[in-house]
Amino acid sequence: MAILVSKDTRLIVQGITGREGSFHTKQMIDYGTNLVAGVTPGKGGEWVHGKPVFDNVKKAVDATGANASIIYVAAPYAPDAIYEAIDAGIELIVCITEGIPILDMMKVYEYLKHSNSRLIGPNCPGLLAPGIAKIGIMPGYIAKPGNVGVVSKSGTLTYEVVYALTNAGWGQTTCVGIGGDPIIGTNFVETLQMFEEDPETEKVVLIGEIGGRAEVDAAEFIRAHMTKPVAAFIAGKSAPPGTRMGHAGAIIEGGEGTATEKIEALLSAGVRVADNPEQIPSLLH
Amino acid sequence: MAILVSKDTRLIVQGITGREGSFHTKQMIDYGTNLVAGVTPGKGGEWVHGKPVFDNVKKAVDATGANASIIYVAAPYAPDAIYEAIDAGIELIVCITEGIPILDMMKVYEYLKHSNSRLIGPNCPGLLAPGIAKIGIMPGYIAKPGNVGVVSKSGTLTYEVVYALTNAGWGQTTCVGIGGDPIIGTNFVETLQMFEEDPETEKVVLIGEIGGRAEVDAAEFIRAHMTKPVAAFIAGKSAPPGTRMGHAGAIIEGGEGTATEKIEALLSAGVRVADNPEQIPSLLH
Amino acid sequence: MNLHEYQSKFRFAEFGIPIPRGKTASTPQEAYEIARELGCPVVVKAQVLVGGRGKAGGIKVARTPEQAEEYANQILGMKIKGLTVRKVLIDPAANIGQEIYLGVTNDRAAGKPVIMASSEGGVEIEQVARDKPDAIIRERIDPFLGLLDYQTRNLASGINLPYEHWRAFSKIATNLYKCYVASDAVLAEINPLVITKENQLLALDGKMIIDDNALYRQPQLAEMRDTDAEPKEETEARLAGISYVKLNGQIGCMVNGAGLAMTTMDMTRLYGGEEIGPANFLDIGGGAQASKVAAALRIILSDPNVKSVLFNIFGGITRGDEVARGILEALNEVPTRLPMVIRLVGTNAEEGRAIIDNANIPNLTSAATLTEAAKKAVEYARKALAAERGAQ
Amino acid sequence: MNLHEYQSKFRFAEFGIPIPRGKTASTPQEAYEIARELGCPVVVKAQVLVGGRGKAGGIKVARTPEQAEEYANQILGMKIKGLTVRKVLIDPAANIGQEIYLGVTNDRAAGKPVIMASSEGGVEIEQVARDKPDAIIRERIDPFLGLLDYQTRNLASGINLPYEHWRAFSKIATNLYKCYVASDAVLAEINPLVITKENQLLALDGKMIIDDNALYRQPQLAEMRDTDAEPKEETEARLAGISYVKLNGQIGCMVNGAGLAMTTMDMTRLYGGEEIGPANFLDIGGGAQASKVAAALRIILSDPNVKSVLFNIFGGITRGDEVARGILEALNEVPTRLPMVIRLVGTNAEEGRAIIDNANIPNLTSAATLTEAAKKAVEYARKALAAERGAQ
Repeated sequence: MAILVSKDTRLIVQGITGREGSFHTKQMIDYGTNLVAGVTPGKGGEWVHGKPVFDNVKKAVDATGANASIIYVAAPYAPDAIYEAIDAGIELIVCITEGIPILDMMKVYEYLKHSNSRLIGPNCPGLLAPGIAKIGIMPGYIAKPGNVGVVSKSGTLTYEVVYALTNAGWGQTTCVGIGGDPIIGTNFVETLQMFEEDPETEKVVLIGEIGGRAEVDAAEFIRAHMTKPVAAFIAGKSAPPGTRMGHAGAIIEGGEGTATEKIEALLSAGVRVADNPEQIPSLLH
Repeated sequence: MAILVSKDTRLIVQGITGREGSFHTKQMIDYGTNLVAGVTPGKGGEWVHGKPVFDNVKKAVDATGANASIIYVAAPYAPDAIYEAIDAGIELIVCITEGIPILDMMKVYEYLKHSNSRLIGPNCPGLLAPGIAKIGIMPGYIAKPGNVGVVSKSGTLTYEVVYALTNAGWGQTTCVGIGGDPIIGTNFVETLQMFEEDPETEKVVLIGEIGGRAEVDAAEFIRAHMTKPVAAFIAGKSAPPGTRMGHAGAIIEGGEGTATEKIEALLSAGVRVADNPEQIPSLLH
Repeated sequence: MNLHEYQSKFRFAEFGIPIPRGKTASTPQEAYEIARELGCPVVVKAQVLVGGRGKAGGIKVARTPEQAEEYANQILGMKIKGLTVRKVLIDPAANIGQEIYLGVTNDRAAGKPVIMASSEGGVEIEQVARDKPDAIIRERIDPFLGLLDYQTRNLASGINLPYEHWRAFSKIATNLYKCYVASDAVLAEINPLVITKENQLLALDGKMIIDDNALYRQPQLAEMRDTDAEPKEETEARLAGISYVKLNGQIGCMVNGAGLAMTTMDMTRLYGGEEIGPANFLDIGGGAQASKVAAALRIILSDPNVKSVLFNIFGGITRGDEVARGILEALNEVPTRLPMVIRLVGTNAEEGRAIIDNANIPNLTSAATLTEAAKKAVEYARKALAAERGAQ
Repeated sequence: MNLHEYQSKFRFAEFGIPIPRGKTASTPQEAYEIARELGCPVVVKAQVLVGGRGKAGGIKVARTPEQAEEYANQILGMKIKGLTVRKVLIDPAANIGQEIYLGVTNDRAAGKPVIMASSEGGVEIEQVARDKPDAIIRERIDPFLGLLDYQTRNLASGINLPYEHWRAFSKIATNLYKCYVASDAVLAEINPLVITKENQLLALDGKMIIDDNALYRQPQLAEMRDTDAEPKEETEARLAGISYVKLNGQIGCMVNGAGLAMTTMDMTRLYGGEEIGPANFLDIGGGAQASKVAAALRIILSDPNVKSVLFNIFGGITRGDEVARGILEALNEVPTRLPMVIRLVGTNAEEGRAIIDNANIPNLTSAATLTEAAKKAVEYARKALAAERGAQ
C-alpha cells in the first residue's frame, strides 16, 4: 500500500516528446509504472517508448482512462498544462517543472481548491512508491518497499535520506517530494495526514528546510493528530538569515522560518530531529 | 414559513444612504422586516430611519449579526458590493441593481459558486414573504400570507400576478423575483426546489418570459421532481423573434427561447399555463 | 449594440487578428479609388446591421475599379430588410481554400463565455448547429482564467485543422477572446475565418454585439453606434431612457416594466386575433413623471398605424393618483384625438381612476383590469380600422 | 531581484502613484544641479540594496544646493553593510504630517497576495508587526479577482484614515497592487506613504522585489538589475546557471540541489564548530557537465578564505562514473593545490570513486558518506588554518 498511487494509477506524461519527458518516461516504464500514454500538442498519433501520444489530455483520458499525469513542460507553459489536466478531471497531477512564477502558481492554487484534482509540486522530484510506481524523477534504485513514509521539500536531499533509509534496511511505503516553492499544490500537513491514515505506513520521515512556516504547521499537526512516530531533518541551520538560497522557497521571511525555530517546533511536538541526514535511520528505532 | 427568509433573517442595506436605498429601507422597516443596519463607505456612525450605518459590511456583520443583505448600489459598483457581502459571509444577498454588465456578472457567478452565499438577482424586485419580511422593492400591500409560492423573472408583471392572487383569496408563502438578466444568482429550478421542500407551500406559480431556456429547464425539473401543482404564465408570445425587448435577458437566442417553445415544455410537464396573467388564480383550483 | 462588419473587423485588427486590408466607401467614386488602390478583384459589401446581405444582392465581386464603382452605385442606398445601405466595405478578394467558423459568446446556462469553432464556416452556423451539433466544437471559458492555450488547441484539433495552422489559429482565437472581453461584447464572431490558397488565415467577415449595459465604460465603442441604422423613434426613446421597439400592429402600448409590457402586447394580440395587435413594445421604466410619459406618447403617436393607445401602469410603490396626474399633464403637452384606455393599479389606484374620469377627456377611458383594458383598446382599433375601410 | 528605491518609485509613478519629483545623481555636481532645479530643502538618499541607510548616514536633508553637493560627495562611494553607494536620489523634502505603511506581498500560507496597511509607517514595520499585530490591517487578495474596492476601503477605515483621504488612498492601494501584478513582484511596498501638511498623499520611500522566475517575461525590469550591487562571483554564477551565495567560512562546497547544498553547509558547521564552516552555498543544479563544474570551481576558488573544497554529488539518474570524469576534466581546466574531498553517490558510485582514486590527484580524496566527507574537509581546513597561524 502506498499513499497517492496504487496499482490502479494510470499515468500520462504531458510533454512526453520533450528531451526530459521522453527520458523519464523510459525510466518510469522500466520501474514498472502503469504509464498509459503521453500528450504533446500536434504529435497525436506518434508513439514514444511504445506508448501512444495524443494531442491533448482529454483525448488521452478518453482513450486510456488515465487518472494521473506528470508534467514535464517548460515553466511558461506549465500552468496551462496543469489547467488542462485539472479540466480533464485528472485526479493526481505531479508537476516537475521548476521556475514557474509565483503569480501563476497563486492562480493555479486557487483554481485547484475548487477542483477534484490534487497537485504535487511544482519544482519537485515527484513520487516514488517502491514496488508500485514511480511518478517523477527520483532514481528508483535508492528505494525499496517497506513501512516508512517520506515527505520532503527537497530534491537530492530526499534521495540522500531515502538512500540512507534503504541502506539501513528501512523500506518505504511512499516517498513524496512536495517541492520547496512558495506556493505548492500539496503541503506537509496534507501528506502527513495521508501517511497517518495509510495502514501500511508505520513511521514517517519529514525533510524540511529554512523559509516559510510549513514545518511549524507540520509540527502543530503532528502534535495534535499523529499517532505514528516522526523523524525529521531540517536543512539550512548554517544559512545566514535573509539570504536567498537558490530555492525560491528558501527565503527567511520577516523573522520566521529559521531552521532553529522549525527544529524547536518539531522537537516540542515529539519529533526526533536529526543533526545529520545520515542519522535519520537510527532515529527510527 | 417561507423560503429564503425567516424571522431569524437579519438584514442590512448596502447603499442605505442613497435615494433609493433610504426610501426602500423605510418601506422594508414599515413592512416589519428585521432590518438591523446599513452600509455606506465613509458614513459609518450615521443613522438612517433609526438604523446604524457602518463603513463596511464586515463591521455591520460584526456589530449586528446580519445574515442577509440587500444591495441598492449603482451598476458600476454593484459587483464590488456583492463581493464584499460574500466575503463577509452573508448568506442571502439580494441585488436590486439593474444594468450590471454581463462580463462582471459572469465573474460574480463563478465566485458565488465557491462561496456559502446565495444571490437573488441582480435586476430583480427581490423577495416578499408576506407577514415575515420584505427584502426588495415589491409593494407590500399586493401580497398576503398564504400557501402559494411565486417565482418570477419579471418585475411589475410579478406584482400583477401576486395582486391577482391576493384579490382572488390566494395568499403567498414567498414571492421571489429572480430577475431576467442573462446571468442571475438563483434560477427557476433552485427556487422551485425550495418551494417543493417548503412544507407551507402547497401550490406554485411560475412567471417567465421569452429568452434563454430557463423555463424549459424549469419544466424538466417540474416533470422529474415536483409533486406540487404549478401554474405558469409566459410573457412575450406576441414578440417578434430576435427583437430585443428591453430586458437584457429577453433575447431570443438561436431559435431557442420562444414563448411557444416554453409553453409547450411547461404544458407537457403538467403545468397549467395561462393565456392571461389574470387567469392564474383560476388555474390553482 | 450591433457593430457593422467593418467596425467589427477593424476592431479585430486592433487585437492582432488578420483581416483583409479593406476600406469603407460612402460614394461610388470613393469605391472606385479604393478598388484602384487595393488592386482588383475586390469585394463590394453592403454595411448594414442585418443578415442575408448576399442574397439581397448586397455583396458583389468587382474585376475592375469601374465595376467596383458600378456595384457601389447599385448597393449604396439599397434597402435590405428595411435598412438603407449608407456605406460599403471594399475588401481585396481572397483566394479561399477553407472556411472556418470561430465565435465567442455567452453561455447563459453555464454562466460563462463559450468559444465555438467549426470546420464548416461560411454557411449559416445555426443550421450546422441544428443538423450536426458535433461539427461545432465548444470550449467553455472560466471568466477568471480566460481562454487557455490548451483550449485553443482543443478547438484546432477538434475541427481537424492541419497542424501547420494551429499556431496561427490559436493566436486568432486568443485575440478574439481578448477582443470580446476588452470590448464587453456579448458576441464576437469570425465567419468565415478562411485559410487562403496562400496558406494564410484571414478573418473575411466579422460581427460583434456589445453589451449595452457596459457602454458606459466603452466610450470608444459607444461612439460607433450607427443611429442612422436604427429607426429614429428608437433613438429618441433610448435617449429618453425608454425601451421602445416598433411592431406592426395598431395598438400603441405604454407600460412600466418589460415583462408587463410584453404581457400587455400579448393581451392585445390575444383579444385582437389575426387582425389587431400591438403597435410597439414600450417600457417607460420606473416612476411615471409627466415628461417621460409625454416623450413616450410622442413616440407612440409618431407611428401612423396606431389606432388606439393602451396605458397599463402598475404603480408599485408609486401612488396611483400621482401617475394619473402625470398622464393628464402629458396629454396636455401631446394632444391626440385617438381613443385611449388607461388601466391603473397600485396604491391609490381608485383615486387615480377618479382623477382620470373627472378630467372628462372624451377619448380617454379607464379600465379596472388588464383584460378589460386590452379588450377596450382592441375594440377601438377595430372600429377605427372599419371606419377607414368604410371611408375608402 | 531587488530594485533600488528610485527604480521602485519611478515604477510606482508609471502606475499613477504620487511620488516626490526627484532625480538620481552619480556625482556631487549632478546633485548640486538637481537640488538647484528642484529647489531646497532636498533629501539626499543613498541608493543601495540594503536597509538601515539612515542610521549609516546615507540619508541627509540639504538646505542649499551647495549642501546637497557636499552630502552627495560624502554619500557617494560610502560603504553601507559592505555595499558601495554609486547613486544618490535627490528628492524635494516633504512636509510630513502622518506616516503610513502600505505593502503588497505573497501570503504563502494562504497562497494569495496580501495587502497590508498601518497607520504606524516609517518605523520598522516588522517591529510593529511583532509588538502590535492589530496595528497592521491585512486584506488577502483573490488572485483572480484582484484587489477589490471594498478592501481598499477596509484598509482606510482600519487604519482610521480621515475620510477625505479615502479616495486618494484607495487609488494608491489599487495602483500598487496593479504595479505588483504587472511587475511580477513578490513585494511592492511604500514606507512611508505620507500625508503631507498640504494634505497630499505621497510615496516617500519604496521597495520592490521581483520574482526571479518571472524575469523572462519582464525584460524591462530584468534590465534594471544592478550587477554593481551584487558580488561579482554571484553575477558570474547566475550567468552560468549556478546558485551561489558567498559566506564567511573556509570550506568551499559544490553540491547538486539546494536542500543538499544547505545540508552540506550544515555538516561542515556541525563538525567544524565555531571556527570552521561553509565558505559558500553553491548548487550546480542538474547533471554535472565538466564546463559547469569548472565554472563553479573557479567561483569557489576566487574566495581567498577557502581552505578546502567539498564536492557532494548525489548522481540521481546520472551515473557516478560520468560525474567523476566531469570533475576530473574540470580540475584539469582549473588546477588548484587546495585539499579536496569528493563524495559521490548514485548509480555507479563505486566506479566513480575508483576513477577518482585512480587519477591519483594528491590533493583529492574520496569519501563514502557525507559525514566522512564533511569531517575530512573540516580537518583539512583546520590544518590549513593552523599552518597559517604557525607561519605568522
